[in-house]
Amino acid sequence: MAEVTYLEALRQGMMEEMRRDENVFILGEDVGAYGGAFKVTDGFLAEFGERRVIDTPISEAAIVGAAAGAAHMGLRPVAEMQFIDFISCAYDMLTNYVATARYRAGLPTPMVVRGPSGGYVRGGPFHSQNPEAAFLHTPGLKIVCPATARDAKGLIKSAIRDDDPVLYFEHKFLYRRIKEDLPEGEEILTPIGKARVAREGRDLTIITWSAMVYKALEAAERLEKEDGLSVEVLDLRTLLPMDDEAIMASVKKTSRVLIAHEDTRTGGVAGEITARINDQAFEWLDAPVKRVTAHDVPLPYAPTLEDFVLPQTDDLVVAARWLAAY
Amino acid sequence: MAEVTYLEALRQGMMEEMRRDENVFILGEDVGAYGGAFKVTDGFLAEFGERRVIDTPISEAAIVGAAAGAAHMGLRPVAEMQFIDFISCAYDMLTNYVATARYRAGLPTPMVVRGPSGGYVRGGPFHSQNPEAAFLHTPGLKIVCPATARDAKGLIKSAIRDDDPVLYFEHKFLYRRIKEDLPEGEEILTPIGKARVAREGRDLTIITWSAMVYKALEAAERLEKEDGLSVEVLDLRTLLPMDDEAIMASVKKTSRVLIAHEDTRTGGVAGEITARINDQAFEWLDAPVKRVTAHDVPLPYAPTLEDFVLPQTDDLVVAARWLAAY
Amino acid sequence: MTPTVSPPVSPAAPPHGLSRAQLHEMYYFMRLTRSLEERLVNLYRQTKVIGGLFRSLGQEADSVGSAYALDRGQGDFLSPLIRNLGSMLVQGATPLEILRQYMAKAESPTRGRELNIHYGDLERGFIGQISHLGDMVPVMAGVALSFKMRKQPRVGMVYVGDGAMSTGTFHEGINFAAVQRLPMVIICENNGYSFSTPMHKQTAVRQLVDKAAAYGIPGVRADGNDVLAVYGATKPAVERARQGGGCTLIELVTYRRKGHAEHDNQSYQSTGEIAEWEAKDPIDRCIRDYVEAGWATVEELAEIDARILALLDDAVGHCEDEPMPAAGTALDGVLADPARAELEWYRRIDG
Amino acid sequence: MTPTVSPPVSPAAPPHGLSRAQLHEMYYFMRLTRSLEERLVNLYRQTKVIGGLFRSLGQEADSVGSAYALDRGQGDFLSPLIRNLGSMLVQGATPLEILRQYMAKAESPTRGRELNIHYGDLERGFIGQISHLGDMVPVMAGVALSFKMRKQPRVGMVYVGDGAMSTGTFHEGINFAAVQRLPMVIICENNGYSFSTPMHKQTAVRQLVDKAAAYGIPGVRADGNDVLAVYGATKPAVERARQGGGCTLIELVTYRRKGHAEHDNQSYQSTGEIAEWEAKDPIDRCIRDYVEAGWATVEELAEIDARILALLDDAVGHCEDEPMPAAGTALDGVLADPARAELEWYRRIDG
Ligand SMILES: Cc1ncc(C[n+]2csc(CCOP(=O)(O)OP(=O)(O)O)c2C)c(N)n1
Ligand SMILES: Cc1ncc(C[n+]2csc(CCOP(=O)(O)OP(=O)(O)O)c2C)c(N)n1
Ligand SMILES: [Mg+2]
Ligand SMILES: [Mg+2]
Repeated sequence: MAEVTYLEALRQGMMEEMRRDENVFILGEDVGAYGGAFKVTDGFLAEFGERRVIDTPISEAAIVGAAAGAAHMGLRPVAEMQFIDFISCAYDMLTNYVATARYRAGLPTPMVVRGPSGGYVRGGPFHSQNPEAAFLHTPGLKIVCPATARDAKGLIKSAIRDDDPVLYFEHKFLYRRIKEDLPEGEEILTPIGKARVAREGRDLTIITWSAMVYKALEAAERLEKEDGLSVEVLDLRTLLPMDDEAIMASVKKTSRVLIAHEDTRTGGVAGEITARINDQAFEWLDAPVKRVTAHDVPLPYAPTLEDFVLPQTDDLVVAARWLAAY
Repeated sequence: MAEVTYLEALRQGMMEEMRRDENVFILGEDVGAYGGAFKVTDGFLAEFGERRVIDTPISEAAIVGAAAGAAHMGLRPVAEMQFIDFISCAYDMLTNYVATARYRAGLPTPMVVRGPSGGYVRGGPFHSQNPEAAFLHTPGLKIVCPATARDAKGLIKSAIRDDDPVLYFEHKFLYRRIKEDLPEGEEILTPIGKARVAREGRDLTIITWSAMVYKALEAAERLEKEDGLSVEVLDLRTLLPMDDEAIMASVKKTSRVLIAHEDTRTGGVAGEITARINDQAFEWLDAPVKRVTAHDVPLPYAPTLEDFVLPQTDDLVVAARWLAAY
Repeated sequence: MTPTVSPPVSPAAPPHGLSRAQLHEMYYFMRLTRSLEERLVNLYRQTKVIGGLFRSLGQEADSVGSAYALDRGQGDFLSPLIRNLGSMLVQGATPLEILRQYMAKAESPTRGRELNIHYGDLERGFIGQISHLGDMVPVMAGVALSFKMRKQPRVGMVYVGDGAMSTGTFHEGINFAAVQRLPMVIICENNGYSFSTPMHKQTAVRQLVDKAAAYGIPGVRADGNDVLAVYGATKPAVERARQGGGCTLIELVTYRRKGHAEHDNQSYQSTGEIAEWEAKDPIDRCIRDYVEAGWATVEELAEIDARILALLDDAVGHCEDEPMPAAGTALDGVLADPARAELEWYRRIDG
Repeated sequence: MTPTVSPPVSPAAPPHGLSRAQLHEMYYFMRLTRSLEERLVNLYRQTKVIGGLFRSLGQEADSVGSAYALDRGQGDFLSPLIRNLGSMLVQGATPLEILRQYMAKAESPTRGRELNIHYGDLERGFIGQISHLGDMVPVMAGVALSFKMRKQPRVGMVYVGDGAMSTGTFHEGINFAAVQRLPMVIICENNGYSFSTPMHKQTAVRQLVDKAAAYGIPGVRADGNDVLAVYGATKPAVERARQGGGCTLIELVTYRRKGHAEHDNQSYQSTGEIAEWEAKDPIDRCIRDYVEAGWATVEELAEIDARILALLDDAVGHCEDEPMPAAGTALDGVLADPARAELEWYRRIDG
């Protein structure tokens, strides 16, 4: 057993897959000599050489497009976006080319696009984004968002082995803040498409993912202590395809649902989840499905502003109390 | 009174605004000599000259970016995407630059990006898209989707006068199929942010927009005749900002809601509407909010496939019956 | 087809190391391209083509001559654009496939999902374009990257038009390929127009080949209406790429004699301009050159024409009455897993 | 600052039609840039800077010399990147504003919404960058388009790095500007690196100025560490643009002596390389050149330095204790209408 950070777990997962499969390779800006802006690929160049660790020009569309072309030919590229905010520069390539390749043309496109996402780090509007919602409505993509070190490792490994294109959104706030004991010899493969009950509860469910899982757990603890409420926390882990079964199981158990995400509200992922719950478990609802999200503004830089715009543990507590009392 | 098509109404609206305000100008691919792929800007070059009708290179990001720069300086650009599918190439520019300019920097960015959207035209996966959902989660943008000739004109005029960036998604299936008498001297200005009750009803509401409004009206007629159901059809017209008031008014009246849109289901706009209804009118619901949308696949070309994937009037009828019987 | 030239008494050897049979084959593909498009025009007029129809009339030499420079035996790849029917035929696409695509038949290579010549085949070495211009450049860079990484002596070729070169993805893709010294040839077809937009509104360069300088790669310019000149310009670039010499940008100068698509009335093209290029028709020129040099007789070429017509009769007859795809197949294969998209709830209600 | 040169007996006139006062002003802006950044380093070490800190040490001449070639009286515009603090100061940005930005103060130009030097002012003629590299090129093309449309004799300048030139938006923007013959000058700062990526992994060209050929515009290359050479290269391009002559691409050759940001340990840059460029320091060089030519005395320059230090003491003192913005202001001004975003429901619950 060794205690590893979220970042180190991700690093190890990629490392293991590159050792296991010659076809896996890495490309992105500054991933080689520098080891990536956050050092996620530190040591990769030394072990795998320039052939499999490619420093690219600042060209997100080309990085993603080239990954797709290589994937068609049987390779398994893992493309890094230096900050996930820059994935928007490859939006056309991902939604029109990559996502449709199998459907249009039967082209296998096993590839991963990953990068540091998320706020709470004083990164301002362009180094804090959560791009899940931007890709949720594109059939042909998978989206994973690990919250734990175990899943950071297990999901990158599963993503690399997956035969479909996977967007892997890691949360930079968790990189070095989260640590976990991970057995060294164990092959960790978190299944894509399966949620995880992060905490069992009976009175109310908080559905969430990524860094927000920890705020939900904190809130649950406080609600238990201060209000005697038993709160279930469901960590979705994969957003596409969504684990309806796990969601509905929890809804049917607690009948009260709070969906929490870090991204802005309007058009965010919580809308889709609300609709699915409406569709599949309406009769079990004892209260409206409620959302706790960022305010609908670009994410500002100043700590006072960022803290106000992003959802906080207190907000979850307040919202959960309201919902429990409904 | 003159009977004008949806396309002609849009054309007239732009023409009127260009005559009214020297600062309005048009840019896009083939908008000049050719008058646009669908002839929406036919005659503009002759009347306004090359200074105000600019044929651009195939560079959607530059078209949108240049429009933004010009807008900062007090001009009012109307940028055409030859097919709206190509707006994805300007996704970064729109979501990161244009949408945030006012918030970040107080920069006025009054501009319109418009183009032919939508399916039912055998256009295949890249000439049939509905990009509303892709921009719904971006604070700082407005989105309008006219269904009628009157609104095609009234919304383009309001969009051009608006001080915020507006995405204007016209539906190419309606271009020449929809005709309406529009009084010649009347200044038509459809307010942005206001929905329209396209048909009054008591038993059930279909919330929709753009070309789907006509299928909803057809379904409503059939349901009235065949089932004696009184169906209200709400044409949202603007998706961002969304007219919650009109939505809730209808929900409170009928207590049964079907949301219909042409785009794929997962991550589509219907999710957001469902969440808003949950949030603001849950107690009035007698049945789950249900969605009728395209199947979750890229839009295929063959008529047999396209007709299967896209929602049809029959689907609305079946779904409405189910909901009414709930 | 009545060339006014007479063959020389003792013909010179064909250029670029090509054999007589190869010259005939290049003629075959040019003629096949043209005749197939003519069939499609008929079918289009009969409203049997579902979407639009895009012609390459007058550009057959640039497609065929460039693609012919690839080595299919070595597994070379190409990615065509809308005017590169000829390139696809060289690479092994069949007229029957093309007809099925245009008519959205169940048996079409994309099973009715994509239109016209938007399809590919990894076995035969071509990848179907998407509509978004420029996007295939990075994708083909990735294909070429796989060749380089695996040390395979294979080459990738990608086509762009004078218009497509203005896109950001073209720039990012060619730059990526140039930096990585990938085995790739970028064929830029300068046909004077991008839809209605003349070249001087697309770029301020005089020659598109000037753009090579921005990527630190060699640029070559050739007469796109002379199939042998096209081949002669392309072949060395292909072989240099194969030997690790990196990318080349090749500008082929030609002209789009038809509109952007069949419904375009070409009001923006002068009739003089069109006539001028008609006089430079690549197929007429090929016949003239071949016969003059003694590389083919009029009869041999006529025999090829006849063979093509029979082939097309057969292909059209074969597919015209074929069915379109069954509706339910629309849900297959968005992902490998799950292999089928969900049927929406409203289609699962009985009655 | 102890130059070993002595002034000539009768000084030659300054080059490029510049006055002695103007030379002093350029020195002032270079020194101000450097001293301000040094202050920021102190504040950064005291954790008073909220986000990262980006230096332009050794690049002050390229920013200042190029921006100085604009005519603020005529309403010229520029859009800087992260290493162009010097350009912004020339254009009228104040040290106090910069300090407030870095420290996310309520009174900062963006009211705490954006970080470091990401801000602008339409009055003074500069537009704040966003992080996405390349995007400002089309935006500045739009600004320049407005000048052209309104027949105003104004010029727009936009900065890109050796890395930013690889982006699709750079390509689309510069091509658009070139075709439209917009009054625009594109300053490309070749500082050898893009973060850790050396230029040869970013592009296969030997000189970035070679990229001008792809857009049919003139390219000029100058020593980016010689403020007068920078000015001399830029000024004619600005005036040509003003007179309707279109765009120019100017490559300024320099070197990034600090890491990409303050936390970067520069492991990928050799110490020899850094030392070599330290010897070419643009401020040292400026002092040497000025004194040698008799355009300034050591005392005059020292007086400028002292003035700057006082100014900075004042600015730091002024803003250090200022408050950050009030939380609720975060909802203002996403749109003109509605002018405030909605407060989320969970913040409206009492207690
Ligand atoms: C990104 C993008 N924008 C717009 C279009 C619409 N469009 C299709 S073909 C075309 C013109 C292409 O011109 P060119 O590249 O010269 O090729 P040609 O048609 O002349 O062969 C345009 C603008 C597109 N397909 N992709
Ligand atoms: C589109 C995009 N991709 C990635 C980044 C991350 N990034 C920020 S600065 C930088 C390097 C920029 O290099 P260069 O353009 O040479 O400017 P320099 O830092 O040398 O001044 C990178 C990769 C970005 N800002 N934008
Ligand atoms: Mg062309
Ligand atoms: Mg640099």
